[in-house]
Amino acid sequence: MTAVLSVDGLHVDFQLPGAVVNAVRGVDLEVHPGEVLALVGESGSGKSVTAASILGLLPGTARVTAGSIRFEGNELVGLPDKRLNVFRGAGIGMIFQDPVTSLDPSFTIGSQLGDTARLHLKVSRDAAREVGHTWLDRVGIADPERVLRSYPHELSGGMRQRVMIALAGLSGPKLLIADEPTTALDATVQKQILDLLLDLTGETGTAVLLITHDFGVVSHTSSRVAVMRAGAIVEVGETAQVLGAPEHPYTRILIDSVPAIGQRHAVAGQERRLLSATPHTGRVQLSDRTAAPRPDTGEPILELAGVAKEFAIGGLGTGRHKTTVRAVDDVTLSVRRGEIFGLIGESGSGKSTLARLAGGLLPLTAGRINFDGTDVTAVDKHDLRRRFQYVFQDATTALNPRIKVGDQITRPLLRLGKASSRKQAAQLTSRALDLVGLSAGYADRYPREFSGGQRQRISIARAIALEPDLLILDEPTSALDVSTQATILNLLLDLKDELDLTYLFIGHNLAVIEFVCDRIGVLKQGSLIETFEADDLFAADRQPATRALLDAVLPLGAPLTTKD
Amino acid sequence: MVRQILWRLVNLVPLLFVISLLVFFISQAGPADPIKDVLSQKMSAEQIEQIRQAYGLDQPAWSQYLHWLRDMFTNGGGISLSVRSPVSGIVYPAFLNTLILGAATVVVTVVLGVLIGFVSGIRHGRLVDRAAMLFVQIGSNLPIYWFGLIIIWLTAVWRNWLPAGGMHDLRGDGGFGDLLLHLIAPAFAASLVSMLIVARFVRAAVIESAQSDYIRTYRSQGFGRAAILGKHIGRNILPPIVNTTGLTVGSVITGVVFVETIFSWPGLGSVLLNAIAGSDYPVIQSGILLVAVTFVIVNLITDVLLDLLNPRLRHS
Amino acid sequence: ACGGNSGGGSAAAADSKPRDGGTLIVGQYQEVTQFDPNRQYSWETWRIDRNIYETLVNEDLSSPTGVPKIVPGLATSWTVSPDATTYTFTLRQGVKFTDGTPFDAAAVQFNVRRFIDPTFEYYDKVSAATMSLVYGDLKSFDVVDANTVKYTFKHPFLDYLRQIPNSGNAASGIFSPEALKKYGQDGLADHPVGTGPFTFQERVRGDHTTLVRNADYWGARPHLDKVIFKPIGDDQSRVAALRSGAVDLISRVPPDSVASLEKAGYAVPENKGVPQIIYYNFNYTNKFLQNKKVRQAIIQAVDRKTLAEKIYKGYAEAATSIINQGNEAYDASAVDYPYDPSAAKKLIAEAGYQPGQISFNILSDTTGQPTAEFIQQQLKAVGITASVQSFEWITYGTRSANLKPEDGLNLGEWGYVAPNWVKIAHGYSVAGRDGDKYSDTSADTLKAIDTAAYNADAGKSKELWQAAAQSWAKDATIFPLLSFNRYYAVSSRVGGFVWPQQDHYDLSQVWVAD
Amino acid sequence: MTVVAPPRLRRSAAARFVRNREALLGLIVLVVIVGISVLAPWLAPHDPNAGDPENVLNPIGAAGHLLGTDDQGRDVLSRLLYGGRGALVVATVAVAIATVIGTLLGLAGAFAGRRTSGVLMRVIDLLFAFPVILVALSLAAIVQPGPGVLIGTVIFGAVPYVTRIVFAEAKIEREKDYVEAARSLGASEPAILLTEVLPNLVSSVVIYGTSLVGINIVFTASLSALGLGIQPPNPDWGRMISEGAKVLVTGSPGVATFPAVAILLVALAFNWLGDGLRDVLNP
Ligand SMILES: Nc1ncnc2c1ncn2[C@@H]1O[C@H](COP(=O)(O)OP(=O)(O)OP(=O)(O)O)[C@@H](O)[C@H]1O
Ligand SMILES: Nc1ncnc2c1ncn2[C@@H]1O[C@H](COP(=O)(O)OP(=O)(O)OP(=O)(O)O)[C@@H](O)[C@H]1O
Ligand SMILES: [Mg+2]
Ligand SMILES: [Mg+2]
Repeated sequence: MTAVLSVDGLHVDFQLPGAVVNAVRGVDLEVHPGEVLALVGESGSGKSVTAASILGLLPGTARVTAGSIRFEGNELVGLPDKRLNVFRGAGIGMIFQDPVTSLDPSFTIGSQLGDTARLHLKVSRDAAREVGHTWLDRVGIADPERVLRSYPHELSGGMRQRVMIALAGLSGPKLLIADEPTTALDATVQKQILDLLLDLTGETGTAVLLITHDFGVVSHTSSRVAVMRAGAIVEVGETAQVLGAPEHPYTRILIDSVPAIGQRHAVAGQERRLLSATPHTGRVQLSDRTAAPRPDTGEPILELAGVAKEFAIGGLGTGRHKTTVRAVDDVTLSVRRGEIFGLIGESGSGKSTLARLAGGLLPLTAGRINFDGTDVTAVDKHDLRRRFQYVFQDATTALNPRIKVGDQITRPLLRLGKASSRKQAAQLTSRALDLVGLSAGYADRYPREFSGGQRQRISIARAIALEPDLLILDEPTSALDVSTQATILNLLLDLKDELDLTYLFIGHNLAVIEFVCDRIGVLKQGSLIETFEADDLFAADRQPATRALLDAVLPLGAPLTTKD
Repeated sequence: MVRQILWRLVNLVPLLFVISLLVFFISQAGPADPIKDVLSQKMSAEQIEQIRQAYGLDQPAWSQYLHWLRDMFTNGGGISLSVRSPVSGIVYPAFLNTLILGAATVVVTVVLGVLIGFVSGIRHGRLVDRAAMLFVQIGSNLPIYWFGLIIIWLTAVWRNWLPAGGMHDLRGDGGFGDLLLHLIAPAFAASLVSMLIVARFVRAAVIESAQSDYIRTYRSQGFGRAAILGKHIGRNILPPIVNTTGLTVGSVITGVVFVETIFSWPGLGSVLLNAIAGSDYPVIQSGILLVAVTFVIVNLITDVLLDLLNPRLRHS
Repeated sequence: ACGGNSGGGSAAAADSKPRDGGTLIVGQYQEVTQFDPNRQYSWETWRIDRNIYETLVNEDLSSPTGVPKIVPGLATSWTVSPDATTYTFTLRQGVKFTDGTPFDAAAVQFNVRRFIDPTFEYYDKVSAATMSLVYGDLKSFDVVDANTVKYTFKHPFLDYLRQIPNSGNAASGIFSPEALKKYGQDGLADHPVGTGPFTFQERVRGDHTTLVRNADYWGARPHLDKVIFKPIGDDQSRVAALRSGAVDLISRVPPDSVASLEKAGYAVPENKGVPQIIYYNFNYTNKFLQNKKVRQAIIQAVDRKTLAEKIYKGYAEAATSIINQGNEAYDASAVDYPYDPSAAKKLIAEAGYQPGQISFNILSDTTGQPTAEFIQQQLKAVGITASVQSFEWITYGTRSANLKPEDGLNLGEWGYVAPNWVKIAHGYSVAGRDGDKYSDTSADTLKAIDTAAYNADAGKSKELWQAAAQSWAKDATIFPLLSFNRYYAVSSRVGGFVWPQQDHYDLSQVWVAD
Repeated sequence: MTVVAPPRLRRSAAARFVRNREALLGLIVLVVIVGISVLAPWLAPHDPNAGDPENVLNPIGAAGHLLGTDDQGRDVLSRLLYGGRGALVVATVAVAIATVIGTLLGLAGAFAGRRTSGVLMRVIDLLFAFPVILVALSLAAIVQPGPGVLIGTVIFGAVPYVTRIVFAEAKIEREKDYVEAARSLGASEPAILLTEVLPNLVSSVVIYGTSLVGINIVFTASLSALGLGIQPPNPDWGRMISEGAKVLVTGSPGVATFPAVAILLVALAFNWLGDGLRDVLNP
């Protein structure tokens, strides 16, 4: 069988002022008709860049310096835009990593689908609309008519992701490149979308290049896997083969790092760690903070009582009727000192909002919040900020695009008195970056010069550098490959033990939640429907909503290799 | 939407009231004296006093202000102090002329500014870009006194292509075509300043749009350059265009004074200048109120248009 | 056509024959004020108004040289009492206002009562104030019979006849009483009705005023069917309008454009008898200028001849007396103080000032700016520091009406054919500014001016006024500078245009080529 | 996990600035013009105010007068060298002040409560609607016509624009997560405005500010021509243009054209400099 796509010795460089970044250094890939090839690998290893270069859509600063990309025998490297357009869409379809910004905000979904349909299928306006309708149906959208009339901002993240798939699938491409198409989705929606991709390959023989870091997704969907690291492919093979018997050491590390439900007790001893990752213990201490006499563990550090939050939309002067959205509804909850409290719930259930409320970042509509015994609305904010930190959900927007990442870490250190001098702050910054697996040399880059996962780690570094007593982590590892994720999780655990920290951990990867957390709370439409010990996740008396989340977890097809 | 418009219109009332107060008392604060200015050159003190009484200028300022306010509502601004003619007859026609020139200027600004900005933006960094930006930069920084004269001498005296000034050919019948012909040079000259701003904004918006993720999506689907540029970038840069256009309208209306002088355009600029010089309060105040109302209305239209253009803000 | 023909006649269309019909477009340098003769001011306004309204007597404006002769206007004849206090006019019969109402003694009475009789229903304070410039000494007005009216003044007023048709402000043009009744005190300004050769058609403010030929005019038929006056404030734009053919005639030609206009075939007539003078007023609230020696030093420090000949390239004459070159009493040999910088330095020292100690502002409009800068340079040479502030003419009006103590000189531009100009000028520039307090011989000057003003002997008039002017000049209370001798530029389409020795012109005998 | 050491970036602002040829050109032009203005007393061949009635309107290249003389017989070259002093100082100082004020107002407006920002923006609308000419005339009546009037007028005219631009952009920035992040990292509100949001607006502000400098040099020139600014006979480009306009088409075009070109050059230089600064501030 001849490959639809073959990539040979691809090299891609970024020209930065005063430096060259070799993002891709010799990638070789083949994708065959009808197969799903999963591309996994370290965050920042060049997956997205490889994908973009196939379609000739690299950013202006990037250049293919060597190698060839052949699609159905046609060389794509060096082709002018006009010639590439022949292959784009009809030949190769692409689903980008970030669905939120990838749809045109000024046109309705119907118009965007219709344009694509008319371009590739050469049909009339009405027929194009029909095609759009059918495709929305196919990607599992319940009311296609409404969605056709909607603008992107009026849809939820999952819906937008599905629209992207419809857009890419509609022209019937021979090859579909999907860059982390399910990262932002909760487990239920994720499963739907993957099944849809599988349908496509089955029906039309479309080949899929699926970039992901979720091994559940890999084993559920792909027939072959390619593993990428530091700009090059290190291993390719049948999925079962690679997952079952990885050859390359890095692949092995990756597989070992995959969190699986029930892993919590895989290791004996009271210190729970993911063994695949290099242990940090012994060197996690950032500053010379001596472990103060440990206050009694078990005391509540954060207490929420009857907390509610309503958002007002519209009202006087905006020309819209005033409506309110009740994002958090009468939540009562307490987080104990030294524990890791997990918060789960479907997308939009109010997890992030609750987290913001806890630190006094949003005014309360009702209820009361105590931090370490004092009301957060009354407490000295300066003191609160030193002891209470966040890792925000969206690392891209939580970083200031115009400030070098080093400064973004240094400034709060100085401001909150963690460092007494510039020099000390800089040292702490390098330590923190180092701990999250980024070298200090990254400090003078701007956020947009990082990959998605790298940005997320910077956010984490920024928060842990402050060594807060309570750290809220809002889906902190969603964009990380499993090995990096393991490293980060271990780091967090180390830090917690060392410094006696408390975490509020928000996530949708139940394996991770189960592994990391001590107790778990489930949110549904703003209400906390239950809380339980992590060990009781699978208890029979779980609420239906919790159960639904559990059911959608993709199992790893291959048995886990455990280290002996 | 309707409520928003109504709300803004309600807001207008205190705004205009403050403007009127401000204008009135600022013009009174100066040392100028309407009667002295206009007539004093050739008149004695008693004569001046006599006229002052006749015009009611011996009354305290607040009472004059109230008078004028009443006039504003009853007869469109009262009587001009310097020429004893109804203010409405002086200000409104001139304002209409300024509006005509202003509208033409805005049209030229937008058409040329958008065109240049667009071409520059899509040819970002190339020669065309540099040349186009240089062109608008030069244009907007040419002293109008100098450039206006050069235009007149080139187009009217050296070559008889365009009229030398004014709004109508006094020998002709003054049709619409004639008006357009007279508009070309002053509208072009007046548009140069704002053209730079519009062009720069459009250019920046095009560059930004072109690098945006959704344009990348279109490209990945194999849309041709022209289709992407024309339809999608075009639509997405409309809001900044509308916004900057709204912003320039104010400057155009108050800023055409110099252009009006050089091109003998019978607009509000010279009326205001004369009135200011003669401390002709009723004329000054009515004129500025008109400008203010126009500006606020343009702002309102801009905001409404922006809402209509931006689906994220639109009421669904 | 070649320019520079002395005497002020337009040779431009000399070869074309007079032709009836056609439109003349005049480019004026200012927006006109209002077409109410008793309230109007500014020369440009009168240049329009005098075509609409006529006066009892008129001036013969058909000759480019010599003081215009007084000729019959709405009055066919008149007598002046020997003591020059009583003027009796026999009115022209059969004349109608353009609204159809008759012109008669009652109409004249209505006009006069409007500005002298506070008991009159149509009395108007504004008109009264404006008209007092000429009629301030009017004792009574009488209607003798339907065609005869009589004006009686308190004092001999030899110049009255000359004042009647001669006006920038306080115009004696006769309007239709019916029009005033119909349109009201303020309405006449926009609905002017007179008896003149042209009838008002429309005024579009800021843009143009159109007059059309009065078909029922009692006098000779005007050649033109239509005259349009268009204000073009900017000097260069006005010249451009002329050169592009948009207008046929412009006033106030910038001196720098004279040569190029002539070269391009436009007539820029020269007139050395313009009844106008550019002068500087002294500000008597300025402490330096209260000293006569300083004022005299200023006059002696400035070389007016060089200013006229070099800076203005000979398009101006130096003026050394307040009596302007077009005045009936003009005396070319009268000199207040001659150019003598060393004498000026000495005077300053005598006044007790070191070089550089005296400083003040010179206020000027932009047209006069070169003059101001020239003066400034010359004053610098004798140790006086002057700073120039120059404004557009409208802003200048405000500024110069509100002088501050640090202001020294401010520009003036005025003048008359009638010799009582001396009195008017003295009243405005000196007496009205408390200048008499700071002059050594003010008593003599006032006496001399009164003697001349109340003199009833026409033969002695010129001599008396000259004496008054000389007496005044000794005090150095005003600083005469120069008079321009180019003012109008005329397209070659235009025939019959004459620039007489007056501040306006007669359009009734002008024609345009096809 | 092994950390691949990233390449170190050479990010010196100066280096980036120098790479931008236009910006460098702009800077050089400005330095030269400022230098000339400062050194005018030593460079000028003649007293710029000394008229010479015998040598009025000499043509370009006349003996002793490289660029000819004006209608008072003053040396055009000398006046040109001196003439930039007022314009440069006035325009840069005024625009700088206006930019600072406008930026602060816009930022404050965007981050203030709805009511405060509503009132602020209505006041800005009001300033917009107020003819600048009237402001200039009133100012001239209160203080002496001169640089003060020009600076005041330019500030008055420019503040509303800068405020509106900054307000609009800051409102967008306000909604971004990094602001909230900064808040959670202990930044005070003023610190958020000045150290977090401002860097994101700086490129717009710089572009706008530098455009304004050029435009206002031209504008103040027109005001000077109305008699509200720099007073004669002191040489000033704006005045030179309006005075030179008298002879622009009558055989001495240089008198007005040289200063017009000078103004144009300065304005362009500022524009280029702005583009360069934008690149430096916005890598
Ligand atoms: N615009 C850019 N400028 C400079 N370097 C960049 C740029 N974009 C990406 N890089 C670098 O290129 C490398 C590969 O990035 P890429 O986005 O392909 O990673 P990835 O494999 O998709 O990672 P992730 O799983 O985190 O999305 C990274 O080291 C990143 O820092
Ligand atoms: N500023 C806001 N204004 C209006 N509504 C908001 C605002 N922020 C959040 N919401 C609404 O509140 C609800 C909860 O949002 P939240 O971000 O807390 O969800 P989440 O549980 O974190 O979801 P996800 O897993 O997708 O991150 C959603 O319906 C959202 O639309
Ligand atoms: Mg990626
Ligand atoms: Mg969330």
